[in-house]
Amino acid sequence: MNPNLNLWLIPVLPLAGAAINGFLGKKSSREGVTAVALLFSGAAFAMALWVAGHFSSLLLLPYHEFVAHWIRSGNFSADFSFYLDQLSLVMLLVVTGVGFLIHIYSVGYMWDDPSYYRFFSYLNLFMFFMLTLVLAGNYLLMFIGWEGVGLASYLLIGFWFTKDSAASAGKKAFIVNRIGDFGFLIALFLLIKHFGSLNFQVFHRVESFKAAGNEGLLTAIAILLMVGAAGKSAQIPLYVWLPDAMEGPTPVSALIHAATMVTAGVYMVSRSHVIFENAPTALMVVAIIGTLTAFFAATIGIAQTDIKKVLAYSTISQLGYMFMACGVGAFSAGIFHLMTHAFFKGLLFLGAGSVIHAVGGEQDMRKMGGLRSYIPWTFLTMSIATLAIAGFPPLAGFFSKDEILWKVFSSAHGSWVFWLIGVVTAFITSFYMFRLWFMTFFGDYRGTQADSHGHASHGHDSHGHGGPHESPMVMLVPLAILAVLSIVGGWVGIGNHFDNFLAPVFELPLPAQSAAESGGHMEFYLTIVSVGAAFLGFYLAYLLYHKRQDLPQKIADGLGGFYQAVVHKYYIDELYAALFVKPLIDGSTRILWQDVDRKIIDAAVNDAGDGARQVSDEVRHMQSGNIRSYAAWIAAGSAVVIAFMIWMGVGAR
Amino acid sequence: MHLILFLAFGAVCVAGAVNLLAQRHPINGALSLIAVMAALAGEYLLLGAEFVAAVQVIVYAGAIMVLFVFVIMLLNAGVEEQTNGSRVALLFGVPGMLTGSVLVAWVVLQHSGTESVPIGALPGHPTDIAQLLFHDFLLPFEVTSVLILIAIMGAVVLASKPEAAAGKVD
Amino acid sequence: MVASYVPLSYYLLLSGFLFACGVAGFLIKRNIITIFMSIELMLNGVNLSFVAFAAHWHALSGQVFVFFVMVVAAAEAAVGLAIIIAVYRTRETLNVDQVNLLKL
Amino acid sequence: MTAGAWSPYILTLVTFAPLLGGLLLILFPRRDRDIRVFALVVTLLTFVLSLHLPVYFLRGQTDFQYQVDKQWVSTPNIHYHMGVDGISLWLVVLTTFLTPLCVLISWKSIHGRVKEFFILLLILETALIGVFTSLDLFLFYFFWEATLIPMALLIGIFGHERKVYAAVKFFMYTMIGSVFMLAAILWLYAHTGSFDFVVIRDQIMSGTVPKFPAAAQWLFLGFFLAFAVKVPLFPFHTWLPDAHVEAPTAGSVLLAGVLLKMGTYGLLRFNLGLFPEQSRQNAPWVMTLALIGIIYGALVAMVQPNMKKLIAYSSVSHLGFVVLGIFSFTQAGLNGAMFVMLAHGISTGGLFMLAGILHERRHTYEISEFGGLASPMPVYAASYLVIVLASVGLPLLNGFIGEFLVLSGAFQDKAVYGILGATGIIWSAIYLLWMYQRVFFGKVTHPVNNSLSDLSGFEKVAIWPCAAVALVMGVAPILWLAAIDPAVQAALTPVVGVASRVVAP
Amino acid sequence: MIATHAPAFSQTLPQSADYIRILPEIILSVFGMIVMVLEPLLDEETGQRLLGLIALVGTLAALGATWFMAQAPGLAFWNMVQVDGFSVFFHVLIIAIAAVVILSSYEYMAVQRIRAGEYYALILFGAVGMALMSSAIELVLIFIALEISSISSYVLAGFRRHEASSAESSLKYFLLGSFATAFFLYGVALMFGATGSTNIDQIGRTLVTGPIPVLAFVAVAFMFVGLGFKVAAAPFHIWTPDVYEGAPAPVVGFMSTAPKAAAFAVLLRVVFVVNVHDIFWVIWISAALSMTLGNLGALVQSNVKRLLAYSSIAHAGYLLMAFAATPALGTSAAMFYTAAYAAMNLGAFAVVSHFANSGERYVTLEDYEGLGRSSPLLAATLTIFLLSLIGIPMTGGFFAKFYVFSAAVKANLIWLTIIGVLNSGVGAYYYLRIIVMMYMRESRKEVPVTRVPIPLGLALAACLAATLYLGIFPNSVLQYAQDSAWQLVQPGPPETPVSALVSTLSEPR
Repeated sequence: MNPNLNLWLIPVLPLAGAAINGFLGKKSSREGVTAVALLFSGAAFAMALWVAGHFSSLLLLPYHEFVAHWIRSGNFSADFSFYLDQLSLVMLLVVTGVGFLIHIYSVGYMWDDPSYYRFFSYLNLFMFFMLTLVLAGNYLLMFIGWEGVGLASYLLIGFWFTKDSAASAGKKAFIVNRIGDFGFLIALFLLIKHFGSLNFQVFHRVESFKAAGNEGLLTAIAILLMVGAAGKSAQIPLYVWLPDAMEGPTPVSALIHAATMVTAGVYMVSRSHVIFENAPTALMVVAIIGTLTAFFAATIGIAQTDIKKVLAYSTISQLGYMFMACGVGAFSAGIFHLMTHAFFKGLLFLGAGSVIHAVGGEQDMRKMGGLRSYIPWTFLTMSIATLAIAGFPPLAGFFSKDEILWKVFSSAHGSWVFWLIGVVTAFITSFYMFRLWFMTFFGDYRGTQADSHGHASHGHDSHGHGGPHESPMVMLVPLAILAVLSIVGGWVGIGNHFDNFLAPVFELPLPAQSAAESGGHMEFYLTIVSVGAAFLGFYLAYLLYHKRQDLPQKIADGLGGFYQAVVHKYYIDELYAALFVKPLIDGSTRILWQDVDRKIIDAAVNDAGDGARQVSDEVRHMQSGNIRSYAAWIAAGSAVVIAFMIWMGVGAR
Repeated sequence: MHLILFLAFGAVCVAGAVNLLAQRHPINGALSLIAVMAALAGEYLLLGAEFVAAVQVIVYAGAIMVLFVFVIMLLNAGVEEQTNGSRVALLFGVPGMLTGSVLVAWVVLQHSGTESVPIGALPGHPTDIAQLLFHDFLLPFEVTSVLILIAIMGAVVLASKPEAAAGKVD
Repeated sequence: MVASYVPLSYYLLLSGFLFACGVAGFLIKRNIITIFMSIELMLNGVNLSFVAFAAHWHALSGQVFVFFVMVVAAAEAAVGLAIIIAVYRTRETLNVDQVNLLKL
Repeated sequence: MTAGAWSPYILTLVTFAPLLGGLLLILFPRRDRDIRVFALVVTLLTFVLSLHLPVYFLRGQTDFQYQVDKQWVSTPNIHYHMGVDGISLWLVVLTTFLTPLCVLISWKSIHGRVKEFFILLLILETALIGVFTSLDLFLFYFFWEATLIPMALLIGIFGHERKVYAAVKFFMYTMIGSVFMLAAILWLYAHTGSFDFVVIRDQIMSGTVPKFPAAAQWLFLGFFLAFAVKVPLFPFHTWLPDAHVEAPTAGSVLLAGVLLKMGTYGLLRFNLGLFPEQSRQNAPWVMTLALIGIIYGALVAMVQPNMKKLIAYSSVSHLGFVVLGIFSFTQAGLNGAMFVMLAHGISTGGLFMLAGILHERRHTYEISEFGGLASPMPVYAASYLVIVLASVGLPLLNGFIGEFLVLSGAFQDKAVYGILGATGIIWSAIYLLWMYQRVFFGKVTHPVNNSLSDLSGFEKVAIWPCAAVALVMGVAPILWLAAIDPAVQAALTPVVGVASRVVAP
Repeated sequence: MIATHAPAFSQTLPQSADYIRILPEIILSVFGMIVMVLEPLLDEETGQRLLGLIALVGTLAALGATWFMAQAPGLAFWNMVQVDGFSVFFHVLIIAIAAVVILSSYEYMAVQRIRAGEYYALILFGAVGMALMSSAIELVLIFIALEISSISSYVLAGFRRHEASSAESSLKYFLLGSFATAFFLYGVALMFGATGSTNIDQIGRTLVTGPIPVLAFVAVAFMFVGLGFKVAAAPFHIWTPDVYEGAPAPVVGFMSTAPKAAAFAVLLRVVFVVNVHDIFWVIWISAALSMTLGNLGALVQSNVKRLLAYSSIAHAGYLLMAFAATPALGTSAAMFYTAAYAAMNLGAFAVVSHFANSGERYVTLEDYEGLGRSSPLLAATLTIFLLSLIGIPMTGGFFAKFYVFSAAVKANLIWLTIIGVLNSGVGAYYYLRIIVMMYMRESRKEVPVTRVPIPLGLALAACLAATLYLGIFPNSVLQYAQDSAWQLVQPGPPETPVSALVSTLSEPR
């Protein structure tokens, strides 16, 4: 029998931290808050490591841990039960590890913020929900984490709530996620209706269910799940919230909107891989969505000038890669990229944060430049991350992206179209990443101190100080660690170690050597192509943003309308506003509230009352006050009565 | 023979009643009403109710109508002016009255049987009546005293001059 | 001989006619006293049918009823006339159409 | 078991303790403080007493418990028959839980006529408890009507600008709605010779009621109309916003927290219990109305400029969930409906208290009057957020459990119901978070708001229990469901029984 | 086909039992005379008190007497009166009403400067008539008693005769009243013609055997007109508002309860003993009309007395529903209703008369604004009466309505019941308006609030007690009503025709 791992502690520890900081943080000192926050998130990380250590000793996988009853209704039940297998272990390590690092980083980044304690309480809260999501033993518990991380991101995006844009962004994130959750919920209802349970054990029954001719239902379930995933992982059409989410403090962007939360969708899809595998149509949908998102977001990334927005769109695009992988049934590849992405994208954000920190809250890349001399460490780490994401070997990004592209090309569900788009995207990715790199660190500094003061005013985490300067150690250490991970993180993929590790989860046949042999050369050529794409991107960026800095403007003018469209993210936000938001609000106000509620229903009620009064007035006029008329009423009435009675009497005999 | 008498008295009744409606001056109305009562007394005689007939003449025509005439004199009520305060009276009341009476008449003709009433069929001897009045109907008879008491009191209360009442409380 | 007897229904018709006249008087006359008199007319009509029925049923109680009706009529007359006087005192008129303070 | 000794009396005690308190209060001198304290003591005592019910309640047992059945009037055969099952049990506790909070929340806000206020409040509490505990139809109607007057007076005397209009509207709406129920009850009595719910139900089940099939549909409608007005279901809801906006805080809390539940409770207990077949037949349009209520209420709430109106319309939406769940005739649906009732009682009650607190400080409910309040009153904002999230239906808070169960139940009944209903979770997020943003986020727009004081001690004591309970209900719904589930199952059996007959072709 | 009395002269004299069976009436009339005689001997102030006291004692003595009366059930004075539970019930009710009215008139007398002697005497004598109505089974006696009660009410209505309105109301009441009486009388005549008897029992027996002559139908119609007028049932209700508005407030309290109760008693006997069941439809329509017209008329009234007048019409309608029901149930329900209605309506009018102040100046709704503040106790009392009139639980009005409705439903009068419940819903509005005025509005006008004198307080307390008692422990009264109703209709005439008749329409469709 399995040893008891007390998995429940892992999420609960950060919760405790959140509670302590939330209730007592206001009183206690910054140091105290820091201690609590780091202690509990660190403890979670340590525990995760310990679990990983004991993982091999687990006799039967997946490992179940029942904690307590939660909902019992009739024969339906959902409990607080945890579930551990290779997949959740990977996620567990990523979340706790990166999370812990970012906690450390935040200590430095948020030190001067007035509501320091609130930030860490939220951050711990997020950890709690995220870990619940990862370790959940059934969909409903997963849904708790699912919505919970949404809440946390709502709180953290709106952390500087005095800034309207931040507040709105938080709200937007929550609501868009809710739309995704709507799909998720419906999927759950379908599962309940047809499987009677939400525990992951239902997967065992999927095949038989499909055999019973219910593939259509499975497809529906899968697509609905995908809707949920699309909301959480910012895929088309629900990606709009993520760029806005950059209103939050940069560590938040790093943790939630790059490393962990946004990948929840990928995790969920992989978790439900059984369903997807049995619903090819759904798989196709996933693949298409992923591919499109990857390409689409990347194109937008080209034209962004806000450093964080660029990263945001790149995140969306990278998530697209992951779904692409899932869509072709290469879940392990998706997870692999998820992990590496967590490293380098986290690093990128933290680096960007460091940059912003350095230039006093400035986020516009056009006001940066030449920073490599001011902030060498940041520059170094950022460069590693950029190389990694651009897919230069032998960095992490190279392995995972290459894996995906290969799988996309080779797997049964894949096709060369996906691959092509993937490669183009890779090229674009490397282009805009190096664009960012050049604009930020090369050339000469275009920012001014006045700006930094100016920006200090709008509630940003800025402190008016002279000149760009390197961040404190506490921020650099996480950068360094992540940089290392961004380099070596991909090596686990060499020789399919990662695949094999996850194989039992995804029930893949261990990749037969024969397949490797046959595909060997092909894989090699493809790799060359993708790497070439990366180099091409680098060169183009070098050309446009370092060598001939006047060109971009020309090209932009040349492209004209299209360029504007790209700059304005294809006007998607405006489109949604025009299509959904405005009609909804106006319709509700004018038609529903003013017309239906006031003019129809309420009016009807009041009219009924007035009508009664009208009649009443008529009735009163019977009361003319004239005796003879009264007598007349009596006479007439009696006549009627008599007539009736006579009729009755005659009838009676 | 009786029929003729009946018709004669009846004619007087009808005439009197119609006249009551027709006359504009209360006095004339009162007089025609007296005529009606007298004629009715005759009808009672035909029905063999001598005692009733007598009382009819003495009490009704004699006492009550005198009271009426007296009041008319007292308030020297003149010819009534033709105001029309009520359309309802004409729109509903009169038609209602007519239909009602027609229906009743019809019922009477149809369903009350036409067996005729012989004269003196019911000798209303005062003794029999007294037997009824003071034995069987003793209680109502006694109770009428209360009725009359009330009537007197009411008359006193209502007809006495308001000043009197006012002066009394002052 | 029988033929010369008067059918009961004749009496009833007569009484009904008187009653109807009373009602009509109440409806069309304006003078309060006259209206009151038409009520008396109605009572007379009733009396006639009482007596007629008494004869028809050979039941004296019908006649006795007539006496009570007369008593009541007298009492009503007393009170009624007193009321009329009171009204006349306050309103200086005997026209019903002008006695309509209370309405609606 | 020690409960045995108490059991026959406990319900009577719980029901009439507040009334007794109210009567004693009449004798009190007009020293406001003493009156407040006394009222608080009484309501707390009632609450403690009522806790006896769940503590000694035998879980998993379907029939009524703590029953007391004495003849009250011999002819017509009216009984003082009280008892609770898993359905009414929690509603009673909800009532007794909310009333002390109402006393606290009114501590400062009620100045004039304090005595009358608390007397009315206590009488109201008795009437409310009575509605849930009485098993005799007559007794039920008796309490049902009895809730009307104190509530109308609370609104009309202690309300705001258009209080009279609101009070009269509330009164007439409910009055006219409930008279039809009276007619239906009378018919039942005339043909069964009893007012006892259990007796009548059994007679109907055994089909021994003369002329029943012909009349059933009308009886169903008679009951339904009364309850639909109270719930309020879509076309009958317009009294609610007015009543809420004008009512004093405590009034709104009890109105939203408990009075509305009278309607849904009635639907569940009587329409389902007595007319399962008709319930089946009428379910489609009833559920349609419920769905309209959910979406319509939410959309209208979204655009309300007035905080209390917004919450009021949100109640319309939430109660729509309840009706949807009830008429889905599924275990999950009914459990969910019950749970939403309780959850809505807590969270919306809390919301109204919070709105009232704001009104005390600024004497307005207009959302545009606020903005950026999170800075001057952080604790208030935090508490508000918790309640809002509970009401939005965030997992681990009470709102979610109920709505999830309801929707899954509705979905099992007919997918489209579940799907349309599920949009409700999006709407609620939209209107509540939007309102929250406009009130608390951004910069302080009106300088006067800078000086607003944060929650006072009393207010904390009033609000935090709500938040705490919301959390507990979300984490450990099992505590409630354990009692609800069997009762619901019992309530469902007849409906399921007729299901085969009705939906066969 | 033999007259009521034996043709042979029987010389028997009334037995003592006979006298006991009318003991209350005797006592009342005796006290009435005492009051009358004393009145001139006393000066104003002592007169007010003493006479009132004597009258009160008289009523209480009469109340005691009813107990003896109840001990000796049976016929008296050669089938003139019948003492049974039914008549005892109404005796108690009527005499109690008289007592309360006397109590609540105490203050009024002084304020309105009304000569107390005749006033109290008239109330006592009127009570005699009404009491007799309830026990008489001989149409002659009924007629006389009816006249006694009517005439006394005419006079009482005109008591504030220096007020034009009072005189007018008196005149209207008188003229229309005697008009209606004539109809009733004609009905009696026709009934006599149809059956050859004026004794209700005998008539009933005659009609049960053999086909019912059409004349009897006509007779019932005419009698219904007369009685319908007395109970203010539509379409013969139309005098009510004017008369009530003009008459002195306490008198209205009296008129709207006692004579009505008596008239209803007669109607009950006529309808259920002389069981011409086809009257059913007339009553059905009349009931529906009364409720609707009454409630609608009241909606927009601004004068409280007039408003209550309309409400009394509506209540007559509710009451008539009971008549449309089956005898046993209907009778008991109607009896209970009269009692409850008496309690609450008397109370309401007592408050109104106290609040009206001298010259009845304050009788409009506006005058009631803020009463809840200025005199909370009075307002609370009035509120309870109004709630009872609405039919809110814990009050007599609730059970009264309830029994009537349930009786109707039992008789399968579904539609009538629905009309009834709807009306009671709508009717709530105008009572509520008064409550709203008292509690939810601030007084704009200066209305003097005089403290409630003890007698009035007693009266109010009595009404309040009765209202609440009937609302919480209706059992005893209802039980009694049912027993006596049972006696009354035993051996009940076959009810099948009625049920058959109604079941045809009342199938829910």
